[in-house]
Amino acid sequence: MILFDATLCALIIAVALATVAGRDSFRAIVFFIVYGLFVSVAWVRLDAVNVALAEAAIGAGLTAVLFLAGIGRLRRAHVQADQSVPLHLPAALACTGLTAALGWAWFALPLPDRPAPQLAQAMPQAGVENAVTAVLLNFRAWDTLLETVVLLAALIGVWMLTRDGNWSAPVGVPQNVRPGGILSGFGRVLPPLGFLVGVYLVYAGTSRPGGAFQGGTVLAAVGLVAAMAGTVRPPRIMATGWRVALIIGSLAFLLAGVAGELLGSGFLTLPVAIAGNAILAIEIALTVSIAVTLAFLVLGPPESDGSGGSAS
Amino acid sequence: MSALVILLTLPLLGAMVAVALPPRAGRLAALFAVAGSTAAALWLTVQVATQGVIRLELGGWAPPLGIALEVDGLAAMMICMAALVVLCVALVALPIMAPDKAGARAAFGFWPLMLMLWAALNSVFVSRDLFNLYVGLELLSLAAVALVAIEGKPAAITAAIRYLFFALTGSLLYLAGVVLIYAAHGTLDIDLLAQRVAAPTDRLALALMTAGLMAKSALFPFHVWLPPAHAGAPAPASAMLSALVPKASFVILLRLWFEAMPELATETALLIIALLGTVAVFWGSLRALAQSRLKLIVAYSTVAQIGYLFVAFRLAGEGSTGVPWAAGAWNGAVFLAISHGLAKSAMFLAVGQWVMVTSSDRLDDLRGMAQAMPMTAFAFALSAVTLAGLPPSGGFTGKYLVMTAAFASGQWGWALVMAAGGLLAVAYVYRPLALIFTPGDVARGILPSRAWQAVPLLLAGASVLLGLASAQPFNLLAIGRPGAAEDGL
Amino acid sequence: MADIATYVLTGLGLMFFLAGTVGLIRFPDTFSRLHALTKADNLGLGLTALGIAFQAQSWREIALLVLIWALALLSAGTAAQLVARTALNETDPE
Amino acid sequence: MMAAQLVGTGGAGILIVLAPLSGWEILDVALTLVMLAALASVGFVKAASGDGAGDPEEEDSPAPPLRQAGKDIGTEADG
Amino acid sequence: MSALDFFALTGAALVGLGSYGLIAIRHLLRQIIAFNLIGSGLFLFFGAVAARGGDSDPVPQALIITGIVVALSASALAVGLAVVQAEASGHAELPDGDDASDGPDDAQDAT
Repeated sequence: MILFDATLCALIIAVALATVAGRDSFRAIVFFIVYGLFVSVAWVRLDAVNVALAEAAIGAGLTAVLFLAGIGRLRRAHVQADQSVPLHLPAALACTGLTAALGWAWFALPLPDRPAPQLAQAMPQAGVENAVTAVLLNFRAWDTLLETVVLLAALIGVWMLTRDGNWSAPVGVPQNVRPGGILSGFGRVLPPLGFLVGVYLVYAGTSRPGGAFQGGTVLAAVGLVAAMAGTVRPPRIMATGWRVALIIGSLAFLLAGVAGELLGSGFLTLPVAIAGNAILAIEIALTVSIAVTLAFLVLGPPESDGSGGSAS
Repeated sequence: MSALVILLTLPLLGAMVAVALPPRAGRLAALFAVAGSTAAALWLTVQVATQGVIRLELGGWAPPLGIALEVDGLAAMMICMAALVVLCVALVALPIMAPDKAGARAAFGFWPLMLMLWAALNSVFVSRDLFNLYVGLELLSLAAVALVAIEGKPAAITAAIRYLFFALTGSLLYLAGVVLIYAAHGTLDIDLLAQRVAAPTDRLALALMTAGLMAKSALFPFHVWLPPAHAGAPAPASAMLSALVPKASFVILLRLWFEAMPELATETALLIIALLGTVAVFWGSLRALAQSRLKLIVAYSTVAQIGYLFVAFRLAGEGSTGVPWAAGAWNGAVFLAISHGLAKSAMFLAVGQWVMVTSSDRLDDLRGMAQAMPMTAFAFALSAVTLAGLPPSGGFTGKYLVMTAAFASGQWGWALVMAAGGLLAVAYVYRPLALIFTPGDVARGILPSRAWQAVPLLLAGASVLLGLASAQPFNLLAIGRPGAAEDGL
Repeated sequence: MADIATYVLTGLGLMFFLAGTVGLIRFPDTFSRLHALTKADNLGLGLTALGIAFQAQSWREIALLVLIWALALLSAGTAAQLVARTALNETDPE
Repeated sequence: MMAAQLVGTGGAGILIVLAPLSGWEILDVALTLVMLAALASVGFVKAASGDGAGDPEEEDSPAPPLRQAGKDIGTEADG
Repeated sequence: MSALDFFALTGAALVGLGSYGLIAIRHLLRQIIAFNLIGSGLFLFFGAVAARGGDSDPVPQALIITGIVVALSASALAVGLAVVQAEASGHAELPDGDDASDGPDDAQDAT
């Protein structure tokens, strides 16, 4: 297996090099997708399937689509193509130094006591069998709660980039799809299948790898395919129902935490008896919010037909 | 409900509700959240002053597994200052960020972003967990960048990108340090780290984290993003960005250097930080002198004022030995940070009120503002006194503390830097003040109400009060002060 | 018996993968590449999945394998059509 | 675009082969990869279309305005 | 060299590569991709750290998942800003010259 790992690492570095040094941004994104694939295989090899799922869904998948959508919008605005990357010697030296420093650190690091005993002690009270889910939603719930707000902040930030005339237009670039064509057919067949996959990942997250972030990302992908293939029309920002869906997860999470405080067990404390069900409920609400937020993030701010579009 | 939990959750709750509800109701909910959280912040400060450090282990999980929060004197002072600033910003923003004035988009986005920024600040001030601090910093940065971009003009967008890139670089550097810390010690808790067995990688980790946090607090030479970003945002947003956001990374730096790893605070390391601070004081002040737009003058002054905070680093800690002047310098740095926060927000809010009337912040267009809006002009003048470090302001107290430490340690050079910075500050605030107080005809728009004009005065007054009644804040700061800065002059 | 089936089918599947990838790199134009990639790779994936299915311990795993292959086929078929159309739009403008 | 395809099937293939060795739960990863590769291929088609949001099957699909980026389509996998 | 060494050193190399891209490339979208490379390199290094000593430590895994989501949020905002910048200027690059000073067209630039 060590040969496999060595090859994998070599491929990761090669693809990353191609991403950085490639001729233009379109090519860079292609290599970035391949890179994401290899990295998620690396996570499997590092015995971190939860992270592999997150990398496959978010790192390789959604981030790449985000960049592709960015390229599409640049093209829509007739932005000049980019040139190839010149060699920058001082930067190369500095960055080699950075890599060398980290590499030195790896070999100089002592092997510390980990929180393993505390973790083993706490796991029976966590309410879930998947240790990573337990850390995310119970032991370090405050991190995760703040993180869902980070997503929301990014989305509000993206919406703030709307041009003033477009504020009441549907979110994202208007999509053209030939009615009855292959793309629109795909947009009808894939979503039901993908929906099942997303729900399965959330449910699986309590006992084995998976969870709200991975499942929510797959659901966001489903929504994006449906929107890009014209199956559904993206909503307007001022559609209240969708805005409620954006916050329902963080709200449920926050209220569950405050309930613990009001009932006397303490902020973000889940009593052992109900921890399992509470986490599942929070995860379901989070999945909804994460899916909607991620899909909106990739779609981008509202743009109406008139602005910046090519004459077609 | 404890005050701390209310303070942590109510701004978040307000932000979520402000996103979900229709704009009018959302704004109302945001205002309720501001009022409630401000009350909680004051209550929390009183609790800390009377009962000492408040500690909360979230979810009942103790570190290293869980995340601990702690409100010490430093956190309480910062929380109190932030609450006061946010309250005043919200009051001033009400008419400025109204839908008919700022447009539906900005009127919708401003309130949730403001509350998220505040929630992130409070979380950073009290958190004892290095990764939790990272998440808090990211929330802070994204909300801050979005507030810069809210203006929508091309210059503001460029400024926002530059800001975001610096912030992301800073985050990644900080995160690299966090990874090395966990790898070497298996914990991220500041108190557990203080008792750790030293590892050879600690220096690298601290250097990476410090560089990242310097980029985020805009210390020279990482300051280039700050002036365009702070000058480009709407004035109420600028007030928060200038007064509060750099303080978050400053507080983390204080915690890292004086609480988590005081033995790494060697003379050379602190000297480098202080020298960067010195350059920042001069560079920021000189650039401020050269500007002709008031918002840019105020923004460059922030670069200079942040420099002071780091000059005090050299005096505030010298190894874990603890020298007699350390506590004085540490106190001085915090005093400077607090009074800068109050004065700078007052200035930006005052400028915002003038811009609302004249729709320009060019110095020439502000001639005679003192006649038209005397209270706002008075607020600006009082803030200028604090920034220049003249008595009896909080800025003076801070500088006095640092300069005393400098003389006590025999390093009078730093005192010279503080004094020179004060002179330069007098120079760059003199020009706008002189113009504002020259007679001229302004009153082009409808003048806003007196009560509204009094809001910046509240902040400016607080910055002066900090110097007049410095005993209580002084005692508050001593609560939970790190050992490295104990037993001072 | 099951092990032998796994080895044979997986080996065959990997060969198809290899062939498809070589085709993607070596074939001259978009259309022949599409042929190589879409057909060979999906056949390869199917054979591999079938081979591994002999090792599965429960129906859940087999169901997952089938679902993976079905999704891959579906998206490959669609993407091939759309890529071909994009390439056509480019090679003969108007 | 075809690279995205290769990532989907190839990645799923590698993970399927690894499954009996590293644990069956990595089939979930394979499933996720295939799912997201499907989205990525739609994203590619859209990004390559004339206005960044079109359908290559449209009758009046506008020609890509950028020669540089247009030239790449179909050749991106040779690197 | 063990397999973990490979992964850790790969992570370190990715951090360097990404940083190089960030400095050398002017195109905004590609700079954002470079940010993602740095982040993912750090995570890979962290993953190798977590896998030391036999069984895998779940705490870093949870932190990495949080980090991946945060990175996506930041990337989304950055891409949005980059596109607006490019629409306004015609270039997906930041203009030269760092310090802000008041240009002639900034006269009415304040709210």
